[in-house]
Amino acid sequence: MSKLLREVIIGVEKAAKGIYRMTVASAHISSNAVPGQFVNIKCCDGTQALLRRPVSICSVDRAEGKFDLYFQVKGTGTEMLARKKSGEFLDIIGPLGNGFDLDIAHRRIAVVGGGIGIFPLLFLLNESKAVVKRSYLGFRSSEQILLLEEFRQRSTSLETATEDGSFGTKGFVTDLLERDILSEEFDMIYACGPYPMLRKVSEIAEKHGIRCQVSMEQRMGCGFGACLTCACKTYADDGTSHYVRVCSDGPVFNSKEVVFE
Amino acid sequence: MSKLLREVIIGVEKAAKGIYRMTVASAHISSNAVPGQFVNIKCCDGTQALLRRPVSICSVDRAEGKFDLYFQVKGTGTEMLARKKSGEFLDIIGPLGNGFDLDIAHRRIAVVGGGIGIFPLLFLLNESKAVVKRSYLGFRSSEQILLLEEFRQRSTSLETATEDGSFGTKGFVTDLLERDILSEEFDMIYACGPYPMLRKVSEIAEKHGIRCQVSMEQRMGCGFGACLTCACKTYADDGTSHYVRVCSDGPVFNSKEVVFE
Amino acid sequence: MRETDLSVDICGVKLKNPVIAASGTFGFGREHACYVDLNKIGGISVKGLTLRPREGNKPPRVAETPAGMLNSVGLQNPGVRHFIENEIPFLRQYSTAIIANIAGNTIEEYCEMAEILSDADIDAIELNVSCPNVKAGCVAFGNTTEGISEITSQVRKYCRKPLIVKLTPNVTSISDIAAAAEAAGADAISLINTLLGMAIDIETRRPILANNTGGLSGPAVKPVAVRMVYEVSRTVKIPVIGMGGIFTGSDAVEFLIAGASAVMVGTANLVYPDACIKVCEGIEQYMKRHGFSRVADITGSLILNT
Amino acid sequence: MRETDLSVDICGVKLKNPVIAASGTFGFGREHACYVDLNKIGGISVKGLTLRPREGNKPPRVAETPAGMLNSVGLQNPGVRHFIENEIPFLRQYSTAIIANIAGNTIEEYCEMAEILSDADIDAIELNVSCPNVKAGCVAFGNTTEGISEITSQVRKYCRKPLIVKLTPNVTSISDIAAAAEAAGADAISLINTLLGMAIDIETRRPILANNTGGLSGPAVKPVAVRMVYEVSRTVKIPVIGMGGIFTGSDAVEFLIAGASAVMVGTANLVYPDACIKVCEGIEQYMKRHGFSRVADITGSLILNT
Ligand SMILES: Cc1cc2nc3c(=O)[nH]c(=O)nc-3n(C[C@H](O)[C@H](O)[C@H](O)COP(=O)(O)OP(=O)(O)OC[C@H]3O[C@@H](n4cnc5c(N)ncnc54)[C@H](O)[C@@H]3O)c2cc1C
Ligand SMILES: Cc1cc2nc3c(=O)[nH]c(=O)nc-3n(C[C@H](O)[C@H](O)[C@H](O)COP(=O)(O)OP(=O)(O)OC[C@H]3O[C@@H](n4cnc5c(N)ncnc54)[C@H](O)[C@@H]3O)c2cc1C
Ligand SMILES: Cc1cc2nc3c(=O)[nH]c(=O)nc-3n(C[C@H](O)[C@H](O)[C@H](O)COP(=O)(O)O)c2cc1C
Ligand SMILES: Cc1cc2nc3c(=O)[nH]c(=O)nc-3n(C[C@H](O)[C@H](O)[C@H](O)COP(=O)(O)O)c2cc1C
Ligand code: FES
Ligand code: FES
Repeated sequence: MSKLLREVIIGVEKAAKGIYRMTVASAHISSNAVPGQFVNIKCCDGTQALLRRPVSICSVDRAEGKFDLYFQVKGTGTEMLARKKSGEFLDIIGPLGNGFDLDIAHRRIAVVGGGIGIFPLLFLLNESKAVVKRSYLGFRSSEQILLLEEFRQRSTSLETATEDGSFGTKGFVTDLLERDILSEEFDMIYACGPYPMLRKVSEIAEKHGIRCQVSMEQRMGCGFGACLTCACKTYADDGTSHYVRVCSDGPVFNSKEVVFE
Repeated sequence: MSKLLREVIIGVEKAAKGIYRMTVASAHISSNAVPGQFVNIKCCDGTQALLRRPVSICSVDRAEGKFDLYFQVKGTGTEMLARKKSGEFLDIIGPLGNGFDLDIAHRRIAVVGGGIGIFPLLFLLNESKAVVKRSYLGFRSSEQILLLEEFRQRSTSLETATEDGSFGTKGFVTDLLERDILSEEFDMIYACGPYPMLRKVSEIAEKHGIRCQVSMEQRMGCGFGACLTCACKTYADDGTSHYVRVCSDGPVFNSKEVVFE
Repeated sequence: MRETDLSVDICGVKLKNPVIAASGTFGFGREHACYVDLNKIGGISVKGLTLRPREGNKPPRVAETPAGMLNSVGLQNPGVRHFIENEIPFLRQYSTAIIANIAGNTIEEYCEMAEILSDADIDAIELNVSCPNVKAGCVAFGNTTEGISEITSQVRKYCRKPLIVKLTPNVTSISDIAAAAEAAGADAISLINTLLGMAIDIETRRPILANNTGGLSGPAVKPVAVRMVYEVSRTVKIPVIGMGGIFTGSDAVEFLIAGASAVMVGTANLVYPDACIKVCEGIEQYMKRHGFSRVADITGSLILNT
Repeated sequence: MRETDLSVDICGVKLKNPVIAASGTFGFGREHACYVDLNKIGGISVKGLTLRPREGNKPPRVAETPAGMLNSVGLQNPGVRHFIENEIPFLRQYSTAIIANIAGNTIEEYCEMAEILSDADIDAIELNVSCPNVKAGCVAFGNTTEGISEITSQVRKYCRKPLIVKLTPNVTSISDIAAAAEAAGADAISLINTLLGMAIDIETRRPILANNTGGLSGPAVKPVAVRMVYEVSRTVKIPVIGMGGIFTGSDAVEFLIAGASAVMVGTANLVYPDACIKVCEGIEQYMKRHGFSRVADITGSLILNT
């Protein structure tokens, strides 16, 4: 169950160009969170960044009661987060949203992440009981790359693509998925990243009849289901489509449900 | 001449209940400021405290190129100031306003300060060449008292009044002035403090035909004369009255000029 | 020492305290129940209802702005009948007043909803004639004295519950609009709804909201809201419910002093799910500090400068 | 790589860059000259002028609000003749355009000022029909299409300078008002003036401003201003000068994209005396980054979401 929490920051450090890792002490989050869930952070007291900022939970340490976030500095809110110091309090709500379905029937899985979408997937790999776990990670350029070693340790294989070819394969991460899709016989594809990537992954999954879960992103007012701003169009069973909430009906959806517009 | 400055904070420390001292390195301020002038401080980047906050210069160290401010925490802006750390930058404009007239012809002076109005008077005592300097300081209660030793060192005599009688004479500082006014034959009274105190000091001075300078306070938009928000009504030579700017026509005025309403 | 009594009576609706959750920022209470005890909230104005279910606007539907936010939800809701069947029973578990916020495309729709809801177990109806996010319909009514008269008097015929008319701030003279609503039979006025605004992403050169424009709310609008509550409460005799940027007890007290009999808390609920309770506690502290025993004693206690 | 040309032509007034200091926030330029090179500013709209000197309202005249401020200066100024004799010679030392912002109590006063200023060495006249801080007179003109038509067409008869009409945002339909000004002979429109607001000191229960209400400006109002600039620029053919909360180059670019041909910077001048220059540099950087060679290419380049 999600709670309004005031937790202590254990540390903040730079992890890659413009990306920071924050470790937060929280018995509640670490013992309740599942992969795919996020926390919603008030980056400052007062009105400077008025709304909370949603950030995925990247890993939890249940024994020590702490969890990790990775965030990219984009604007006011994340800038203020990056300036926080260990020992300060963090005002968060969480864990929020529905996580990935990690049914043990999914024995061969693919994990497809793009940019800041890779973070919840690390948590997923930690928790997944699948036998074969193939990770495909895509980045704009080598400068944004991080957590490769962590992904490698938790995957059967890891491949990386950069748009500018500065590391790994040049091109899109979806090209790698497409290349392997026939031979690998995945039971489930898990994807998180930018909208065009998710659409492409869904198409690939659809085309090959493979089940796929995507974690969607949308601008949020509250993060816990009250304001209806974070709309995502999905199909109902009867074929009609309607808006549901990314924050509390998602962020993870079966890719077939999502109306990619 | 006033400048837009980005200076380094040397230190911030608590000086009394709710009152902080801040020392700032600034060759420009320390070598140019005169008693009665102030600096206008942007307490944070961004919109949280949008306007600058005016704070009087309390003392300057010309040799070391630094100056001291004392401020009371009242709201958003001063709260943020109190949280600043040494080594951080301070965004200030200054020195601003017209200082006290310290003509050497003023041989016997009275200095009357109330609450946060005492700070510019310390700077005045430092610079004044008067022969007799009597200081009268008033506070709400003993908790707000500070800088007594500094005032004592720089004055011929020092007397203190508190409204609740918790320190010094019980009552208003103006009572002390009134008691001494006949015997002391002051050439000039300098006053800074709350509006009712200034009005009273002006009345006393007027009644006894003693010249008096008052430092006025008003809410300010810019602090450097551009917006006309900091109005104070004054008499012109022809007896008519009109609004002038506290920030750049003041904050120090001859008490006879001011229309106390 | 006198007791501090937080209860208020707004046109016959008894609230245990003057803090009401504003429509659209509190869903139907379910989501917030996870963070706060709904029993402690004076009332809940539920998400704006329409006669038939509405799917709302395309996302993005929210953009942050300096000390505020724009929204363009566009009245997504499951329809008034679904509300009656599924949401009222949930809300009635709690001792908080239920206000049904309604919006229609035509006067007939408003009347039909008012009629349906008059038989439902709710405490009051709030007429949203001011939503800036739907193209046809409701906004037009709130913009003119004729529009507001017409809709208020028509709905009045069908409405057997206390009728609160909620005003849009996007008008030249808010007091004229309020006076028209009062004359046409409103039992109370609530204001302000959102100010129409736009935010542009300069990299894509597109408005951030898919709907292009949206409604501005939050602390940024507070001075406009306080001014309008002041103007309206001097004009009408019926109670005024004030809102716009209330985040703290002090904010709420500003509205009460300006003339509001109760307040609504909107945007703050999104950021701080326990905002209503914090605001209420803040009001209580203020009352104790200043020796007010009843909220009504603060209402309209503004001393004008002369 | 193409040159970046910052110059704009607003109804015949050539500005070296599109950034103008907004009336009332830059005095007559003297105070800011201490912090910035006035030669680098596109234009200066001077403190609102009246026919005879005006003493303005009682203090306090300013209150800070969330991401904004209220002011109630009330047009304190030395009068139009003093301006011509003492301020124009000072300002003309610099290569910046001079815009005379004028306000009157009666149409006759506006006309007389327009006539006097038409013989003065200034570049344009800005008609302030929208000041919320004076009781009689000017606000009334800006609130209705009739009022704005009447005053614009009358002043037009006496005005031999480019005529900019400055609009108040406190209206139901800003585009109707703008269309009326255009039809009556305005050469350009500037907007927005301040939103009417109030802030209350809950300890004294008095409005902070001695005048009780004041005009809201600063970042808080930006979304409303951008929306209005967008609406007006789609309605009229004459150039639009946008303002309201511009603090950075990015803010200014939002207004240009929305449809403004130039921008005015107000409140920011009070906080950062060099704001106009910083805004201008920001626009230039944006143009370089996006390959715009002329400011006019940004103007109205908004791509609406569909
Ligand atoms: C479910 C979810 C999980 C996320 N997980 C992560 C993560 O693990 N690491 C990470 O770096 N980022 C993550 N993001 C994106 C992150 O929320 C945004 O980058 C962040 O809100 C930007 O805030 P800002 O103040 O820096 O930027 P600004 O541009 O100043 O923000 C302005 C407003 O826009 C919103 N906004 C801007 N970009 C986004 C975006 N991409 N998604 C949602 N809202 C946005 C902000 O929340 C804010 O309300 C996630 C987003 C969602 C919805
Ligand atoms: C010339 C001058 C010199 C001053 N010198 C000192 C000093 O040396 N030490 C000190 O502690 N204080 C001094 N003050 C008062 C100080 O400026 C205010 O206490 C401070 O601005 C309050 O800001 P805040 O954000 O804490 O309060 P808030 O109440 O949050 O401020 C809100 C707004 O009101 C204005 N405001 C509130 N109180 C005052 C006030 N008393 N005077 C002017 N503006 C006010 C603020 O500047 C701000 O714009 C001086 C004021 C003036 C005009
Ligand atoms: C996300 C969101 C949705 C809203 N939906 C409605 C609505 O359905 N009906 C309504 O009358 N007002 C709606 N409003 C307006 C609020 O009820 C309130 O009038 C406004 O936000 C000002 O108050 P605030 O500044 O406290 O948020 C909505 C506001 C927000 C932020
Ligand atoms: C202190 C102050 C004084 C103002 N005086 C005038 C004026 O005399 N004439 C006028 O047309 N507008 C006046 N304005 C309005 C500004 O020119 C501008 O329209 C408004 O502040 C919005 O822009 P901003 O948010 O950038 O400040 C004044 C604004 C402020 C803050
Ligand atoms: S962000 Fe409020 S419902 Fe999802
Ligand atoms: S504060 Fe702007 S003129 Fe004094």
